[in-house]
Amino acid sequence: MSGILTKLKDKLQSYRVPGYRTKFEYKWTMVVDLDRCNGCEACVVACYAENNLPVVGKRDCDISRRFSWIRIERYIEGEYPDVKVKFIPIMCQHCDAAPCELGCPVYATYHNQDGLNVQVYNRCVGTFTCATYCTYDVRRFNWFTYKWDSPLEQQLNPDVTVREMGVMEKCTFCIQRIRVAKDTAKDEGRKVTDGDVQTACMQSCPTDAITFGDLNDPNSKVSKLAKSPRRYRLLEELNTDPSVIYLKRVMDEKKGHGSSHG
Amino acid sequence: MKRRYFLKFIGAGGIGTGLGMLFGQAIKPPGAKLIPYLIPPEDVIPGLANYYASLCTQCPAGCGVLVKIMDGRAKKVEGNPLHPVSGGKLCVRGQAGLQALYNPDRVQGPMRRKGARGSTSFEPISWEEAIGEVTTRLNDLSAKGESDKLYFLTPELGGHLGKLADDFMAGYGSSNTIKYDLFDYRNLRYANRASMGIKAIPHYDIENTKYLLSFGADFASTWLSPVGMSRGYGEMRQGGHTGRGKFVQVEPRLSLTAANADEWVPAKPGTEAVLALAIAKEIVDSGHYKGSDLKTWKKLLSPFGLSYASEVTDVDKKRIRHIAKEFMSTRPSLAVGGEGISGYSNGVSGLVAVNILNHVAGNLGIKGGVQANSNDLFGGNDADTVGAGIQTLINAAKESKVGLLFHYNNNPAFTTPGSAKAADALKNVPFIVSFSSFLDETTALSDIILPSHTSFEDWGDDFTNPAPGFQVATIMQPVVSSVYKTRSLGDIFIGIGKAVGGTAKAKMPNDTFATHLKASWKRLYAKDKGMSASSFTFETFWRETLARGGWWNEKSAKKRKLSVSTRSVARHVSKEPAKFEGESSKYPLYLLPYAQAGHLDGRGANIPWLQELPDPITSVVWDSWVEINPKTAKRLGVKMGDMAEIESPFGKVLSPVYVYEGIRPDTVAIPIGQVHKLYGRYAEKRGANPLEILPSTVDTRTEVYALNSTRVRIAKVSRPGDLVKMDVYTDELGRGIVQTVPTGGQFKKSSHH
Amino acid sequence: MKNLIVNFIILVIFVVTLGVGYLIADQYIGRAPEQPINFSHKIHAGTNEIPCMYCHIYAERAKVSGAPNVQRCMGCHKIIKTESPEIKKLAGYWERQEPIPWIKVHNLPDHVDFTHKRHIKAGRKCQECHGPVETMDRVTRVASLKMGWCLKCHAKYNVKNGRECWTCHI
Amino acid sequence: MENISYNEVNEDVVRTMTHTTWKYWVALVTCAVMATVLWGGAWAYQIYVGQGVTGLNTPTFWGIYLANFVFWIGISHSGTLLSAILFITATPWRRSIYRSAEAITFFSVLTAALFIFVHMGRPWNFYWTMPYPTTRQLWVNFTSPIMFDVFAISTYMTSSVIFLYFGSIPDLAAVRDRVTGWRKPIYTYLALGWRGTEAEWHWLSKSYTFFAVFIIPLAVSVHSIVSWDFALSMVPGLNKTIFAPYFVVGAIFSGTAAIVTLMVILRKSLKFEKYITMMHFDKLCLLLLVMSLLWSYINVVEVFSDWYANTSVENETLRYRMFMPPHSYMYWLMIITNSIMPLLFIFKKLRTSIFVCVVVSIGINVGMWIERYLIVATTLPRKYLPNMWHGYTPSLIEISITVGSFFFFAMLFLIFVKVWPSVSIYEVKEDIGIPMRKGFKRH
Amino acid sequence: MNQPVLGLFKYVDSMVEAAVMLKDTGYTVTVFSPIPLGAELDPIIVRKNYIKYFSLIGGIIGLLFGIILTLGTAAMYVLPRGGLPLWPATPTLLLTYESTILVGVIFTLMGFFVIARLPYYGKKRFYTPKVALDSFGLLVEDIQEDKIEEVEKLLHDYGANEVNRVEQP
Repeated sequence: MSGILTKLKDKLQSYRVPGYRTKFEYKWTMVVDLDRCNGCEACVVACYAENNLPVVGKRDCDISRRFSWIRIERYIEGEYPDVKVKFIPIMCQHCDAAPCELGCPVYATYHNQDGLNVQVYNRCVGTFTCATYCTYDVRRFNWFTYKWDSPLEQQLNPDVTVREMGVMEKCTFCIQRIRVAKDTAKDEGRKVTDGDVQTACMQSCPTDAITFGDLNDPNSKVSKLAKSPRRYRLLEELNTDPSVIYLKRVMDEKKGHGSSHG
Repeated sequence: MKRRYFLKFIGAGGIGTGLGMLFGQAIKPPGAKLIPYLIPPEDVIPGLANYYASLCTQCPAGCGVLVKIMDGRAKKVEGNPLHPVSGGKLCVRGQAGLQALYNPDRVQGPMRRKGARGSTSFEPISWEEAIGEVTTRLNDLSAKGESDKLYFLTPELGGHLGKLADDFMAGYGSSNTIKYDLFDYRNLRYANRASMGIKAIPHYDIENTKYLLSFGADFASTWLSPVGMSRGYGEMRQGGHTGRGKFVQVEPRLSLTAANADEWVPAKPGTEAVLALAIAKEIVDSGHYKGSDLKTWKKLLSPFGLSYASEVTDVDKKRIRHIAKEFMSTRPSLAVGGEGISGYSNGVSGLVAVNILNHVAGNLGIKGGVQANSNDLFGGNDADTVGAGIQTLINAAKESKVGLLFHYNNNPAFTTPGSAKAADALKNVPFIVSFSSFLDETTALSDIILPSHTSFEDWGDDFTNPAPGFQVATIMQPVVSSVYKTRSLGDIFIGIGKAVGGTAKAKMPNDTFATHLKASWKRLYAKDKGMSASSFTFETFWRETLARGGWWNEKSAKKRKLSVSTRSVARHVSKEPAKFEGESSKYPLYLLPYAQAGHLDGRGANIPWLQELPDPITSVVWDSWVEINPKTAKRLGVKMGDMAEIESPFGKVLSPVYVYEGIRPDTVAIPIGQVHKLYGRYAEKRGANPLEILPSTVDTRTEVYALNSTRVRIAKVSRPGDLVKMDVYTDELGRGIVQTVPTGGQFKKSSHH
Repeated sequence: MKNLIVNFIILVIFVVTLGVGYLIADQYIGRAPEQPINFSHKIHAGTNEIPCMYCHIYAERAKVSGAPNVQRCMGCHKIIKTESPEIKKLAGYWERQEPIPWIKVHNLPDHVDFTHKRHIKAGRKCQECHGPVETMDRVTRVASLKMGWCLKCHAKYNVKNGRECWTCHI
Repeated sequence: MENISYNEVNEDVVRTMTHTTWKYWVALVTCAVMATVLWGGAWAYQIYVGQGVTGLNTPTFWGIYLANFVFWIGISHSGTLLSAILFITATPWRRSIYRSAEAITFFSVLTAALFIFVHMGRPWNFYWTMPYPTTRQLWVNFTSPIMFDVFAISTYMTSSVIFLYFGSIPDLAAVRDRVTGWRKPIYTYLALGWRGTEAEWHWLSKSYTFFAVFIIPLAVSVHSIVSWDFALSMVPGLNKTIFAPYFVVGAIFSGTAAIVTLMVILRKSLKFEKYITMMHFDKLCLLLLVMSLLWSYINVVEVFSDWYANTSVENETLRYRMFMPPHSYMYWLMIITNSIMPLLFIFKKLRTSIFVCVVVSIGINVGMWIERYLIVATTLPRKYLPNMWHGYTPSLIEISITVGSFFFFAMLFLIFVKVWPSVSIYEVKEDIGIPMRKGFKRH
Repeated sequence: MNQPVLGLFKYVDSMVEAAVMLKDTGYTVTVFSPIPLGAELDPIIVRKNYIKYFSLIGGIIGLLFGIILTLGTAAMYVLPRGGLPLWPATPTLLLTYESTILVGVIFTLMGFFVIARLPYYGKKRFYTPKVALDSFGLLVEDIQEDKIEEVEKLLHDYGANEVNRVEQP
């Protein structure tokens, strides 16, 4: 009896909030350097190619049903000629305290041991709760059964499920690639090392704005970047504890020109 | 309960279960088939991806790519991490190239025209028949002694394919290979050769520069080598090893690249050259330039005084002086000139002005500046010369001097200005052979289509231009078996050449292009010391090269001194501003057609991913638009999304309005690439093509169309617009979404003065 | 009145058992489809004791175990038992250079990402899932291949992350 | 009501069940056909093609279906209020109207529950929201407000069905005694062999008290839980502590208004003037007035708390709701119907005017529907990241299903008045009084 | 056999008087009425409220059920949700609250059925439709053969409109 209780206690405590991420083997984290990002959207196409995202057409784009799991948000401020355009790539933030996970009634979205917010397509019943609760608007819904004009379907990545109608989906941090890396690492009897896993967006990013890795590994690139003084997280005041760390863009917000040198 | 009932219940239950089981078995799907390999390929494990190194041909930059192949299908294109240009990265168009391979609207086999020209009615024929017909035509032409009437219209053909085509043309007896791309770099080549005497496009070392001054170079999306330059940009900003570089963009429209700049200088269209020279004059006057020819420079630049420049360019005097001061004091600095300066009627002069600026600031031939490239390895590739251009072809066609036209992979009927009337001219050509894989506007005019492979199905190579300071040769190899009945362009030439016979046959020593390519590389291997030193035999070298994706040797980088002499540039320096068609009273707005990130000159318009990719700045999808400053829009009474009619002296087009703060009030801009009449289901009947209303002004030296050379007027039309843009709101509302830190502290680290 | 009720109850029982029967059929009755060639595992794996991996060459290395390629079959059957009508069928496929369209017995839904490699590397025997194939003339599915069946085994062997969804679904 | 005899009550009530005019059949068939076509047809199409036929989009994942869901749940509070609360407080005028009110509760909860399935992406997997042990070793997520809904609504539905049925047992027995033919066995079964002995009556009233006691907190919790569907999210404009009381008050408000409307119809069509008197309307309208004031107060508090907070997110939601067409039109219409029009009920004369009652109560229901619609349609399109903002316009399919739901409800209610004693026979008799030799003794 | 006698009264007070009288005499009386009678019947019988025990037991069982369901299954099926403990308080309270009410209601209903011995579809219990209309019935049982007429007379005397001998079911 006491054995069961101890086991239960371990089980229950192992998932409790404070610092639980450090207890597990990996903590996948993405660092996005906004000063490097030039808004070219190569990441968006990479994501389309990697994750079998459908193209929805003009009409559905018009009512905001575009599928990109990663999107570049642009904020334009100022008036001519002092115009500033700011880019920020936004993908699922894989919050440690994810509002979406609270909402799903059937446990189709949950937190895995690597700190990922996992979406289980075949469990989803489509109540939209997760998407409504998501504060970053990163969840996408399969409004229809999307079709690929033949032979475009030959491009579909067999490692990633083609989602059916009525299912919610979102950025997975390219979990299929994480799995391949883990599989290889297991074969070689080691841990996944820094650089083994490249998400599709990170891989394509020409300016190297996106870095992905294990935050639990103190020597990984993300761990080092995460200590940057420019670090911030999106809508941090909501306490969602995202796994995506942004590095602030270096720019002079104040109006006027000619005085921006030190 | 009565026993009778009990038995009934039991019976019902039993029958139910039985029927249910039968039903369950009956409706089970017959089962997927499990098709094994007949003979298993050696390097394939089912379900595991293989990566093959190849070359991206979506734009002329020549990035090395890895293609992910699973079960014989191309799944993804990624940058080749070993490749010095792409470095494992890839831009939108490169990645979307896959959808050109698997495009449902590809020409699926050789076809012969059935109906009238341009009626798109074709009948499929066999390859033998097609090549036979082309051969007959060629033989007819040469029998008449008019071999020279064969024209070959092509974009820059990289590497040995270009050479093979040249061989064929030479063997047949024609010298009329016309190279055309709407956004080729003929002006740049010409200007560089005129001012610095170099043939190959130099390496603009953005990575190591500290101060980048760009004149309309949209390198983040389209200019020159977007991937290589963006990599450099990232390193320049936060590379860590040099401190953060500063970036100033001179451009009338805030392009994607300008949006990333620290400062945006919206100079008046067509006056960028004046601004560059004014900055150069400031530098020369300040005593920064210490060359022996200081005096001649002073004299040459003397007309470009600050007050003159400020008046012409609409840029503050103080600001010009400030940029000049920063440009010379920040070492190394770099000025680049892109489409935004070469696209005017005085484009060559503008690019020469940028070279002068680099010269007087001392940026030529240094790390972080402009570095010379050589193309010794490939040796005298014609790609580096500026030969006859499209206008020659159009004129020849108009005068019925074209007897037979070979046409490959560019689309002059779409990508030439409307007033050049390229399509009409092509209709004069008696017989057109198209090697294009898509039924676009030009291919529709052809009499016979011999569809060629896409880059994923074909062999090939490219001697990357611009190279990153040393020579890069990238190999393209077929990574999938051809999706349709298409053939390699090289094989088509070899086939035709052999059928034609004579010298043309003699010039085709190999049976297939694959063997031809290998043989050619064997010659390179024998010639180049670096190559021969890297492997014992050619076979091992070839295998390694295919695996690596090409050949490059960083050690081969040669430091070459570059300089601009006053003598060579004097004739290009003039106070005369760029010419614009249309009187300013009648047509008050400058028109800037520009290459959109996704579609470039329109070739990406048939790719659904790129159509659905929001424009990086405006976020418009599946459409094109006209960018108008809010002040101008208010004056014209148009709102975001309204339809507007843009009229130039050469015609009018309809386009939805995008009200954009980042454009000069006296300027409007339209992206090029949409409104295809033909180009597959994803491209057709959408948006506005600004080329239709452009004058056919060319720089006679380079035959490059000056795209930014007309004024327009804009009127609202009552038709409702259907602009679809993904960002309805672009105001951050102070929510701290994109957080920033001021540049001050960042610059201190790097400042040397 | 009473008859009405009785009939109603009979109807209910019938409908319910129909469903139950369907589920039973789905869950517990193995598939044993007729194959294009009457291949017998009993002869090959049972009598002749050919190891599984000899033919299913990818099982250790990839997600799929891989049906043996025709070349491999012909490797032996060029000499052995060439007179048998079934082998003649095989030879016919080889001559026509056609792959044999075997029918899948163990068919998983699309959203399941099962990998043979990990299971073989963890020391599982083929028979644990596929049943005593070496005794079957025609391969019959012995397991339901449903998620509960998978999980039972994962629980039995105390698999690390054995109950995480992403272990099988991505 | 002393001038009505006991016998007459039985006769009147059973007459409504056995004597049917052609008008009734026309109404029933119309409602059934419209419900089938507008709801059933549209829903079938939606299931077949996908949720894409709706106007839902990426930030606005919840639309008119959720508004309908909350609306119908709100309507359901009528029964609880009139039946349970007024029973506990021994308010005599509840007796002739509570039965219909309870029926409204059941039918509207049923309609609301169906809307959960309507708005699901894969409704054929609805049973996955039930906690049942599976071989997959999967379990539902109890932290989800949707799970609270599943529990609360199924509990509420079960309890209100029991409440409705339990209170009707003596009446079903009375009906059993009067009907003949095919109805006889049905009501015999339904009446459970009720005889009306003193012991049965005793246990019935004791149990009934318990049901009433149980169902009041349940009703309050149900609507609080429905409010938490929204309030537990972090969406600006939804994440509010006041939502639970706001929803409960709104529910009682709209439920009462629905009862007023239905009572007028019932009174006219079934000739129940004797039982549903002007006194009832007077009281119900007073109740409406009180609820209106309460609702207005909470509404103002909600707006003020946003206004004082003065953050970008809250301001934007407010601005979007109050000042940006088309939602601003709806918002101010809601204020007129819900806060201003009920003020007419200050005057007794207007309280007892059937016309005014109908107009105002229908107005309130329209206003309350708008309130629910605005809750989803003006908050979700204005979440944190302005770049993703996108408005929401319901599609034809959604409107069709919404309209269909009203016909569905009407159909259920029409069936109800035919198969169930829609006025409580024994309680009306109680209302008449206990016959004593000295005359009637009133409770 | 003892044949029961049914007196139908128009007024409650006269019925109660008759019932008190008969009960005191030693007969078993059962009151039938179309409406619930409360305090009026106090002279005849005072009943204790047993329903509340059912409700209480139901409530407690529901409470335990809710707790076991939420906490127990959470321990059985470990569902990691980011930021939430595996045993979250609010849902536990809420679901327990709901299940308490649900099981409470069901047990109350059960309790009623058990105590009131319903449903009953047999024919062994006496019933006349008149008592569901406007008459208050008084069923007198355990009458010896010879006393029947006496009882009938008594009932008439106390004001019964109708007095019937009822068939012993």
